[in-house]
Amino acid sequence: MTNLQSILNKQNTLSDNKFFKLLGVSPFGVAVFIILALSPLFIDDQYVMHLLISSLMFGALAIGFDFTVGFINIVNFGYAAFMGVGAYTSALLVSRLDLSPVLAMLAGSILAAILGFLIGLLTLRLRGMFAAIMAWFFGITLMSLAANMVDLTRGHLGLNVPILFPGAGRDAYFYLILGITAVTYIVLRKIINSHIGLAFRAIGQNIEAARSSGVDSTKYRVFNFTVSCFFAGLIGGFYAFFVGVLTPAVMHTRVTVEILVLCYIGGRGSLWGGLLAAFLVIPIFEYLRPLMEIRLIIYGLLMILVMIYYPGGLAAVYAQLVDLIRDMLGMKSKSVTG
Amino acid sequence: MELSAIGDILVAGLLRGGLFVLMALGLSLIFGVMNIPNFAHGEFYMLGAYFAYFSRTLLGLNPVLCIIMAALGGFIAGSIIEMTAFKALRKRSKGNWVMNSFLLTVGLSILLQNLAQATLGVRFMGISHYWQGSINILPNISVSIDRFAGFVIAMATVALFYLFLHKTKTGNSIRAVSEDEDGAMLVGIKMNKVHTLTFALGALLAAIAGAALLSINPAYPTMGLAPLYKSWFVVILVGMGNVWGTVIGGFIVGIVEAFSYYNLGAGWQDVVSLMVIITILALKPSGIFGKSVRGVWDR
Amino acid sequence: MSNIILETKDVVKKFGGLIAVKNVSMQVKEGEIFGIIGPNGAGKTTLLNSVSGVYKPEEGQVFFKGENITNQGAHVLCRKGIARTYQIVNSFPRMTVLENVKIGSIFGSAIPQDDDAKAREILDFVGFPLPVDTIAGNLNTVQLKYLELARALATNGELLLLDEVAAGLTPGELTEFIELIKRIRDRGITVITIEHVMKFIMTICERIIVLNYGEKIAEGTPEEIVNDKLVLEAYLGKEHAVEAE
Amino acid sequence: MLELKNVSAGYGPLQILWGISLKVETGEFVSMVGPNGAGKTTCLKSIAGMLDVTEGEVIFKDAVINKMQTSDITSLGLSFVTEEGCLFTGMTVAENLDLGAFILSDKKKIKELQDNIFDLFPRLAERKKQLAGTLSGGERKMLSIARGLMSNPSILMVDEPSLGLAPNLVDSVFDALITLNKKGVTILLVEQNVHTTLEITDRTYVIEQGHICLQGLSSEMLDNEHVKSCYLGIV
Repeated sequence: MTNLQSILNKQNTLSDNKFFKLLGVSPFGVAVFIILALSPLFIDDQYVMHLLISSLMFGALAIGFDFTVGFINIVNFGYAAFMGVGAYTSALLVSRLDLSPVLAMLAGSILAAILGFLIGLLTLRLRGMFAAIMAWFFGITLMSLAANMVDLTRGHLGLNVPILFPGAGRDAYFYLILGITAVTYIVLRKIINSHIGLAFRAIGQNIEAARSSGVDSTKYRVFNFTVSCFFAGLIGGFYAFFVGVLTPAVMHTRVTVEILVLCYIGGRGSLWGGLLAAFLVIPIFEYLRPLMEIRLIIYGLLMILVMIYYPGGLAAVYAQLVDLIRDMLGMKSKSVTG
Repeated sequence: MELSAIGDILVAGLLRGGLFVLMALGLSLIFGVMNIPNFAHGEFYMLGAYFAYFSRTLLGLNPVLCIIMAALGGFIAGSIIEMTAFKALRKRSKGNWVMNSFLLTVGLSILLQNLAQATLGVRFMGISHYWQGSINILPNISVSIDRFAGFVIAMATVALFYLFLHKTKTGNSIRAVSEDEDGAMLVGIKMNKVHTLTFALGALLAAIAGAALLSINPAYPTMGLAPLYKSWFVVILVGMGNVWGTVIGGFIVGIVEAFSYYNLGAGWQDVVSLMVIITILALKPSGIFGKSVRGVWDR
Repeated sequence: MSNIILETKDVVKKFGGLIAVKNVSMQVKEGEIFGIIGPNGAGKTTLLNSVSGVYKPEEGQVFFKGENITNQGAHVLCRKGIARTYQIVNSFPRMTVLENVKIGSIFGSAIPQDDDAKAREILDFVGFPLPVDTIAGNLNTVQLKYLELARALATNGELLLLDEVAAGLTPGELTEFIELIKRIRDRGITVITIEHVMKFIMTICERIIVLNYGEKIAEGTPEEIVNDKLVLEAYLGKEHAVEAE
Repeated sequence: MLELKNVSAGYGPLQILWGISLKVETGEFVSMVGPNGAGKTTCLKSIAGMLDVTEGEVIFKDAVINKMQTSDITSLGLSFVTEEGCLFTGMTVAENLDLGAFILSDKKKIKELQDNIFDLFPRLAERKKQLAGTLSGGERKMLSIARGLMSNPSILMVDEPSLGLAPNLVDSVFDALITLNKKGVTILLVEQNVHTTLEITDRTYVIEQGHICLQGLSSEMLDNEHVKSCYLGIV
């Protein structure tokens, strides 16, 4: 018991350390990152590497999704389409204009961010639910464009994307997505921990009170969409090079829904919840791949059960566990997730 | 554009629109009475199509009976789902009901779609026709009887639905709940019953839409998404809880779609539709029939 | 005469066909506690909302420190110095008490103040009884009222609008609130308060206006108001007013 | 007929009622007065099952009803006319009345009730086909009372019927309540318009900050100083 207490205390003092504060990641998070970074040294199985990459990719997408739904409380139902915009843009820039992949991915994210800015403006006057529906319409439209601009995207035939690291194994992709995930998490976490994050939460929890406390809801809503879509575009760029073939299906509502489910199982408003959920859910589902429908049935059921019985998701379980342990050790409760 | 082409577009648009009207009515009923933005509405459309398909191919029923079977199936599926999932959510949900129930319907949509896929597979299950042949509805425009019958069935359902809502005690109690929940409870209306009935009726309307068009759109697991999208479109366009508004809105969407299909080719309708809705919302943020949209838009 | 901090000129606010506020003009002096009373549905909250930028009045103007602020948004007015609380207490339920107050001091103040110290000082000033890291969603309504007041004060406003802070308070709590509002005034903040609880408004306000059916029917000191025939009529009914004469 | 024993209630964490006890006998016309925010409406709402009673019991016709749902309480014969009216504004006057009789199935009885109501409020008969939302304030009040009567209740609870009405309309609404009471309907009335209320009712409870601070015959309360101080803070 006392052992546990000292660990918890240590974690607390460590968390207050300048370095971790600056990084915006807890010591535990850094430890996980280091373990992940070292894992290719021990894992030979390419299939396992593939699973890790998929988990990181969907986890990163879920982080970006949660940045909107978990804080300003609007479901960006067209999220996958913004990811697709990033994917198509970077793929096309590399294959048509021979741009360097790094620049191309950056360009893709910027275009996604611009579109995110637009959808932010477009949904400004709408309440949560209707903003979600509008974002959905927007996403469907983007997908239709991708499917119909056949000259550019080859539509449903699929666009072949040049290989990013010719000759290299999966490890290279792994480190790239690990980097992207880390950057996504740290940047979004830094924003959330700043005043801007406070404003987001204020808007998400009580828009009227936020306005009358001086929060410019317009500005922050649009900013949130822009940033979230930027990262969706960035991860989309990675997706393009990783998968190698792009079809409009990547922008489908189904993909948004998958990310949404991860995010909710993980617990909205935690950022890391979706990432954790991805690591738990994606490998199981990959394993069940031959039983495609069954895994999605589980997905649907999980979503229904989480919504009814555990709307806080894994993050709430974690918070309760921490509280429980602290209670057992007679420490003062520190959790703020409620 | 030639005059006959315009006629073609209008007819095609009206016929398509009939389907959107049915779907949108169910959606708007469920939202208006229960405050659930139903994302699984398309799955009831899908269920309806399957029910009709099996009634036709396995039981060999006549077309009208097939559609009635589909309606019954949708109704029963809807009531079971309401009594299990939504009742449980209603008991436990604290605040933010609209968003939580919406996400529940997202889960429901995934579940139903993949249950269908797991049990029935991904192949199209369609019939060549309910009724053979075609008829001339205008001197030089002919349509297949099935398409026309689908339209007639849709309109008859709308009319019956309207009469039910306005002329029966139960229908009145549903309208009462959507008008004022407290008032409804105070006159002795049992909310649980109305909620179950409402959800079941919404599902029934969607199922009829799916069944009526079986010969044109064969049944397959993911067929519900497009009609769902269109019915949301209608609802955003005209606002909630307005039967005649929904009818007009459904036709408008049908015609806009037929028009863009004719002029721009398949696939571009979505782009045109989005442009239309952005323009309308920019000009009149509460939808074309304005004021009846209560509590939907931010100040 | 001291300076006028807030002035409304013939403000009209309609909802559909209903005229909620009818040509109301008032002048609030710097440093006073000003009351708005009237029966249910008299348009008090609507008037407050029209002043604080929640609603845009159809007609008339609102001046704050001589500047025409009609039609400006709530968040802009907040930064200019108009803070307010709501009848149905508003909070950010999934934030801590401290964060709730910081929202006010960071976003609502003309010069953002980002330190915990400021927020703590305000919570101390209002006498908030619980630890500052309590989650707002777990507070009871009285605590929420203190919290909302603290958040409003954190914006460094010069004018504080209170909407029925006294509703639902026990007599003891009421006395504490009266003391607090006097202390707020002593900080140099002008207070406008809407109230139902007569004891509250009569002990605390220097001047009062009375609204009935959206119209101003009386204005004056508490003593003048209590003896006003129209006011008695609005509250007690016609016959009683006649008797009182 | 109706009895409250030590009832406490409120909205979520906010407790409004602190141990209210009161009684209404069959045939009585009882009123509850008190300043705004004292808890009168809260009291009626907790009787009608629209709020959770946290402590105490509500007894109606020998049954404990404070755990029952509003619709079931209505079926027992308690009718509550709220301050807002809770009318179905998008439906016609006739439809509103029909729904008022939702718990009844005897067509003849419904017709009879409706005829009585049209006798009482002839204006409603003229406006049968009109949407409730297009009625004037006074007509709405009448309609909400009328709708409350359509369920043939043993007791009618009316919340602030005079609110927002022009004086002449207030009189006609009160006249209607007097007539009803004379016809044998038990009434529990909540009012701000103290003077008139005290004149027309049998007994009165004065409620202040969630407590009953005074009760007795209405006639004796007319000149009570406390009643006056409750309202305007003249001590």
